[in-house]
Amino acid sequence: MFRQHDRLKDSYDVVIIGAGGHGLASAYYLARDHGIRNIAVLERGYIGGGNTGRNTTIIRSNYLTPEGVAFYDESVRLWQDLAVDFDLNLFYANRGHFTLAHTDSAVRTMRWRAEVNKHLGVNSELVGPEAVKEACPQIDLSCGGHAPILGALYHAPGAIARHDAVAWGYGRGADQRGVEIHQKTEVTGIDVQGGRVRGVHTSRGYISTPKVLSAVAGFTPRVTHMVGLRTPIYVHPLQAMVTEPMKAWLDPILVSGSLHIYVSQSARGELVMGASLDPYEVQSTRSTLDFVEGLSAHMLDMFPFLSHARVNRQWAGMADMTPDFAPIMGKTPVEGFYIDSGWGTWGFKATPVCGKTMSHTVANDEDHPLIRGFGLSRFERYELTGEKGAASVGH
Amino acid sequence: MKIMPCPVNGPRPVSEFVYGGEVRPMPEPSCTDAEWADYVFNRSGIPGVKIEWWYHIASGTWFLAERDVVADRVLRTWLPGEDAVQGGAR
Amino acid sequence: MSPLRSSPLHAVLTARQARFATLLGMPVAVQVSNADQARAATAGVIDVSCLERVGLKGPRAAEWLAERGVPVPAQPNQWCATERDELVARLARSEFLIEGGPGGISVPAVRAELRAGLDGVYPVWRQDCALMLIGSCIPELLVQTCNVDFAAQPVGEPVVTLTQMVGVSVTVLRHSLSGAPAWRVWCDYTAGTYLWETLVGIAEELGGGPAGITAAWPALQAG
Amino acid sequence: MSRRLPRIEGEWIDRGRELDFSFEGQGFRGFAGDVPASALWAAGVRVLGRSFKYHRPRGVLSLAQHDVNTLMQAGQRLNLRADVEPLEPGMALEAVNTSGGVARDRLRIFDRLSAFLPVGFYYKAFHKPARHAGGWERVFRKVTGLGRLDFSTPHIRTPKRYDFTDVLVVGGGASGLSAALAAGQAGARVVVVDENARLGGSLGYQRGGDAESLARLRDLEARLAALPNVSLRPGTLAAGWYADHWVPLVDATRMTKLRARAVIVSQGAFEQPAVFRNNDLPGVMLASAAQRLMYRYAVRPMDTAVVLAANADGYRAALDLAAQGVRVAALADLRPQGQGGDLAGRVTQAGINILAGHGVLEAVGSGDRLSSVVLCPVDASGRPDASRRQSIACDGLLMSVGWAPAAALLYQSGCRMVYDESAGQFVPAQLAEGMFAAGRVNGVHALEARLADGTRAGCEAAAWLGFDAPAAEAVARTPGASHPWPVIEHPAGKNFVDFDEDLQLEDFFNAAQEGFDNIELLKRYTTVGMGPSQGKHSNMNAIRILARIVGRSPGEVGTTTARPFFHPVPLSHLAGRGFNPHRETPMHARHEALGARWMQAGLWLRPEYYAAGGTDKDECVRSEVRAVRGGVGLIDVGTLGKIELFGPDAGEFLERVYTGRFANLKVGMTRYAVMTDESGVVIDDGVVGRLAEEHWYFTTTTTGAATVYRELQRWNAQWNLRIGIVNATGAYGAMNLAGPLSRKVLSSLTELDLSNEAFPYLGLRQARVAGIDVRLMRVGFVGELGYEIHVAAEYAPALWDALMAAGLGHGIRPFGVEAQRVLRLEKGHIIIGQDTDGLSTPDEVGLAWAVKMEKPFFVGKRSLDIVRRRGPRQMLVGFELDAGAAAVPRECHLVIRGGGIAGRVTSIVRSEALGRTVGLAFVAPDMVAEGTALSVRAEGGVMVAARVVALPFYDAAGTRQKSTD
Repeated sequence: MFRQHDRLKDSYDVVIIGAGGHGLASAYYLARDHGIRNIAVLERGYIGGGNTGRNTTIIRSNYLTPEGVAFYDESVRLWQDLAVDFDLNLFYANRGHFTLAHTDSAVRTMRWRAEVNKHLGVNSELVGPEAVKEACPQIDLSCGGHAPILGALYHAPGAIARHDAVAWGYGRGADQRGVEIHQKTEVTGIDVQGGRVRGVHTSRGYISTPKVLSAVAGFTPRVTHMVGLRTPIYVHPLQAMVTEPMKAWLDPILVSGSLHIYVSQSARGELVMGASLDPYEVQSTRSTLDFVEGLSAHMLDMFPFLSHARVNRQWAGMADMTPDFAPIMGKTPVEGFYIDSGWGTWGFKATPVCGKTMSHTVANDEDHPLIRGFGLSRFERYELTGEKGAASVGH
Repeated sequence: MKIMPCPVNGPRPVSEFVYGGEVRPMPEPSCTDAEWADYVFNRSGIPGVKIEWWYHIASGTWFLAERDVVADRVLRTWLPGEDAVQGGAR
Repeated sequence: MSPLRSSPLHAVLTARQARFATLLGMPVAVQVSNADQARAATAGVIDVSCLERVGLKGPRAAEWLAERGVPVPAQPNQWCATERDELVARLARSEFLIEGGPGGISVPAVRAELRAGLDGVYPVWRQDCALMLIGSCIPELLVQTCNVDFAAQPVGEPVVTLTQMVGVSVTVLRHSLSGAPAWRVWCDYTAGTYLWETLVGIAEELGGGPAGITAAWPALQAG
Repeated sequence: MSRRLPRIEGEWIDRGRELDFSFEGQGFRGFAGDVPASALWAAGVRVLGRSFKYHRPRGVLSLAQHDVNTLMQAGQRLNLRADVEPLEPGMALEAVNTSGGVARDRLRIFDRLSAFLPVGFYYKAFHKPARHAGGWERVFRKVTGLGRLDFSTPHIRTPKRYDFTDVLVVGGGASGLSAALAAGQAGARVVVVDENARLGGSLGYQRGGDAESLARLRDLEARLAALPNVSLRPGTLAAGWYADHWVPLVDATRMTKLRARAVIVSQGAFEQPAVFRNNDLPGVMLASAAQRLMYRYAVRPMDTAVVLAANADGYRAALDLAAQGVRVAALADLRPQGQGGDLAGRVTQAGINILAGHGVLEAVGSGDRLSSVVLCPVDASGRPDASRRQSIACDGLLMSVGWAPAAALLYQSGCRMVYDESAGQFVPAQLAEGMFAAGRVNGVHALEARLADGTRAGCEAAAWLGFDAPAAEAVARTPGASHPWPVIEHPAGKNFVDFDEDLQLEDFFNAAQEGFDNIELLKRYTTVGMGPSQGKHSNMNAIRILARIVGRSPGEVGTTTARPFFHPVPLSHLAGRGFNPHRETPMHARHEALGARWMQAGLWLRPEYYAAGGTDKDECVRSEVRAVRGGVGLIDVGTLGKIELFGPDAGEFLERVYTGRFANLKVGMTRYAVMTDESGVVIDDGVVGRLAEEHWYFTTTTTGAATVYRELQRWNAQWNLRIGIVNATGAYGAMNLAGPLSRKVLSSLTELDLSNEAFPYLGLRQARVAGIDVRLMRVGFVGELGYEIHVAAEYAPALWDALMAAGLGHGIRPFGVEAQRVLRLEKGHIIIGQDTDGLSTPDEVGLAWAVKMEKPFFVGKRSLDIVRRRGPRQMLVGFELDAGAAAVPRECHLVIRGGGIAGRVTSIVRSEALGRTVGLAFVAPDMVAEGTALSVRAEGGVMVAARVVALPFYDAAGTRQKSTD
């Protein structure tokens, strides 16, 4: 599926830091759509070993702001064709996505999202509890009596996919087009002279290159630090857990902001579950027991019959968060240095469109129209995106 | 669960505390807009040892902690303007 | 005229058909059921919110109390008793809670003089849900509700603990009541019913339950 | 016929207590102390389950908590581990992964198809064209998944417990017990846990045909019993390790969260299967599994056995078989030289034929069970010589080729492991602080050595904690305990590496060819070790195989990370009782009695409205509104944040934290206050009152209370102003007596002069009402004459009663949050969080008047400087629907202009008092002019016409709240 390269070349047209979904997708589209093939993708670990392989694989586009919706909607469209593109089954499974509202203020927020979505042609509806019950007859709508479900934002296109396969697919596609993927190759510094990128120092030597794309999620601050950029990004762990396999019963993807739950059932029959961010900064992927305890308690509020189901495994990823819950993408004050970051807890679903837009941005040294609202400079200009407007849990 | 050594209440599970973020000295209001925006929005996201605000809920105590955010290891804690107590609860 | 003070637990204790009598201007559950004594022997949860309290804080609070002849615990998070057996608890560093017994509270100087406008001394209006926990199974109740190793606190050491219990901020201390250990728990008035219902639920599993105040002070039988 | 052995010393079963149970509908009998697998094996049942992918028959493999192929359904309990869960009377067991029963599982067909289902096949299949992918998934989901949920299963609430100790010993075998003894004797508080029903580990079943090890166990137990500071907890799983030695201990009834000061990991090792053709046939099992069958459950594992050995343990197992009357047809030893020495001598004396340098070419079955094995010579590199094969009839095959350390907790604590070539396993190289390891995890396998290693670890842990313990020197590892290549290739395959996931040797070669040639990628692509047993019997062989493929050593290939849990844990244990804290105002019972319908506001329950006999919600709300507009109403506003502020610098403090001026506020007056964060965004509002020169009292929003109080404390931790801040939110009850008749009601209860002159609008007074000390504020939130009354919580119910009684003659009505929303909206008052969003500045929501930029400083001022130059993003305006509007929009319906989104409705109400529908909306900055036409898209896309109008809608002159009546 991938070639191995025993040595790095002295120079590349583009160096991409991070062989996760975003980095590999960017490499893939650079090679496929922009004819740039002399590319090195540098990965300190292994392909898809970061958040790509740690997320809960939810795909949706029911965001709040026009720029957000347009962006994710393009992503959802791209997803549909990937399997054919890659000749690989990504287990893309359209399940439908409910964001549950347990308070009337949450209902208002869901209506807001639904209205913005519909206006922009995205299939979202504010639905009542009965619609949730219909899609998931087993649910306890009162959630144990202390968080009754008053309604939900229903997003029919909501889907899940096999996360590793996405990285492999893009990796193989890029590899076939001549892109070099170098695993176990850590970037130790970025050579910036006169405000422009000259090259990259790695654990395997120096590479000269005019363009560097950073697509490293939780490691973004380490990389921006190498070029002397300060950003609003802060890193908190996001944890997840999975049960033993059980026979299929849960079709839709359910998200509850109040109960801090998002859950779907994988094709293998495991319940894949996540909650909200950890409450404080940790730049490692350690797990905590509090997370499992809290999430389990809330799961039983919603699904009391899971009492005997067993949690098999838990893990964590490092989420690169921003103050307005929107990514930071595009060009930077450092010439030739581009970032695709701030993806926090929702980067997986944007993998294809990030590849598309970032490859355009890198190839033409000009921000793609879809990402203009996401530039780093928006903070200095006090022009934060409206996703902050109503920040409910959105995975 | 992680243990946080509160300078007043002693070692306690971290669930008794609220994280207050890294300490950021406020620039003079006479600073440039860019400097102010940098203060308001930007963070030092780089890993390593940081000085942070922490708050013990039950006693309403704000204090400072020096913590390695990679190992999630508290090195010392102290009240603003006072001496540190050693962390790393055994 | 009916008493003006009301315990945060008045409704839940009424629902238990408790027998009330007025104490310190508040209807107090003197007896909850015939099982009070048995419950108090295993895991009794007693409402003592009626006890009178004075609270104060500030950088000069300690010395201000001392100047008025009130014994002051030397260290933060310690407590001591006045000669009239009133509790003086030092909450964290510079906040104090003084609580009288069933006979009321004295510390007259403090009550008379505590007001706004003092230098470095600020009144704290106390309105607590106050519980007394007694019985042989209370240590088990505590390990099911609070992540603090109370068993490791040496008996007789006047420790005050500010912590969380089943998700509520509480002040906990252990003293002795006619020779037996008694745990005291204070929480916000408005969190009282939740804390009480949760603790009582667990106490009942352990063979105890809610008990009237006479289980703590039989002398109050008269009511 | 039963295959029970005569009573064996140390057996776990209680022959006095027989249990009836069923498996797949057929009745069986076992003993208390049995596990389902042992009882069924004793009854001659060999097929206990079907495998995950190919639905091959599977029987006993480990009897050590990773026989995932024999997961069973027992009523509501799913994925029950038949190899370890205690057998219970009346259990109705079924294999989880069959279609039509374990015996004739229709999905057996997958086994024949297996050639077409190579590893990763599902990535390559069924996705063209793309739209079929989803369809394929539905098919796939039908055949995946193990146990079945019973949706009538109740929410089981198990109590959780906290516990504390000096030393936690995980694993109560030879090394663990001797470690506990050493640490305990040094004076440490010790807790010993072991996941098995009884302590002792392999001391109980790896007997090597004699009574020595059992005697050691009894001796250890006796000496531990004499130590009151040591707590022994069998049947308890240490499910994981978390920061600062926080370890969840899971037993049948609950989870105990133990805080240890030091942890000793002595969990031993998992015996590893050999990889050869048909190594999964029922009857092929790990040597330790056969030993467990015999010594725990007194079950004869087989009549005739062949032993495949590559270490001394295999020879002891052979002796155990012989001692229990099992005929051992042969012992094949993968090692060219064999074992040799005394042990080999004893085996030969037992009449067992030892074939050194031999391995199993394949196991042969008939009727879903082992019938013979084919042995052949293997050379040093593991290559078989099939030409010299010999077949031996047998119904059992023991595999004893090596071990993998049970090091999960060590990994989770950050321990670095290295591969020890001589021991043939990974061993700890760098232990985390306070972590200690003993026994097989250290590569120490010989009995005496394990005991010594345990003593060493116990002493070291105790000494590390400051107890006085003798120093003990390190113990040597056991060479050759694990064979480097327990793998024999076969052209026909079916040589399984991962039994959970049905992964065969060839799958690994295929994966490597695809480029998945590092262990993490290999794991993800093949899913090795991702099944319920978490790779306990497969990861080590996977590493050995990958190492050989890429020509490196297992050490260079490295291991994958071991995440919690060690074994799966039920959600009910993790969830515990499920505490859900909530708060009630002092009037809660009053509201209940008055028929309140509750709504949640953060932790609070608040009356949304009061249900009055028969009428619907809207009518109830309307009549509550009418009461306030036309008479008098009473609302509980006790959930508001309430803060008392003392000290000479209090005024200065308020100037800094709120946008307005307060230092100049007169005693006895109040003022509306807005709070912004450092970016200039509105985060809270309230009313600030001055009770005395140095005594202030102010309110915050209900949801903001805790945060505001906390942040105010933080600011002063930096400013060190001479102030005292007291959070009085819970200490004060509060209610708003509002309406034209409110003065009449109040005057009947107080001496206070309530005239406008003596107590003007926005005034603040301390007085006695109904004999109770209160604080009175004249506020106008609902736009009528009104008094917000704050009172000590314990007096609040009495005050409420007094007001309701006094109001009786005036038709007083309690009113809820919903009515208040209507009233305040008619008055044009905003609600922070509803009429603002996470980016709203005061200018954008009509609060510019409350911002005093001339102040030298306030939180957010510098940002507002910048933002004001930038200009607003949107503006909040009042609007009213045109007469005859097609529909009534709801909150958050969008304002549309030129096909684009120009804003949204934040609040809207059909106002009886005004006779029209009015509301607040965010609109583009150029749409604020009065009379500007708005077009709102309502439910179903209906466009509704509205106009921007001035605020407030109701009583613009504000005469009502200043009324003199």
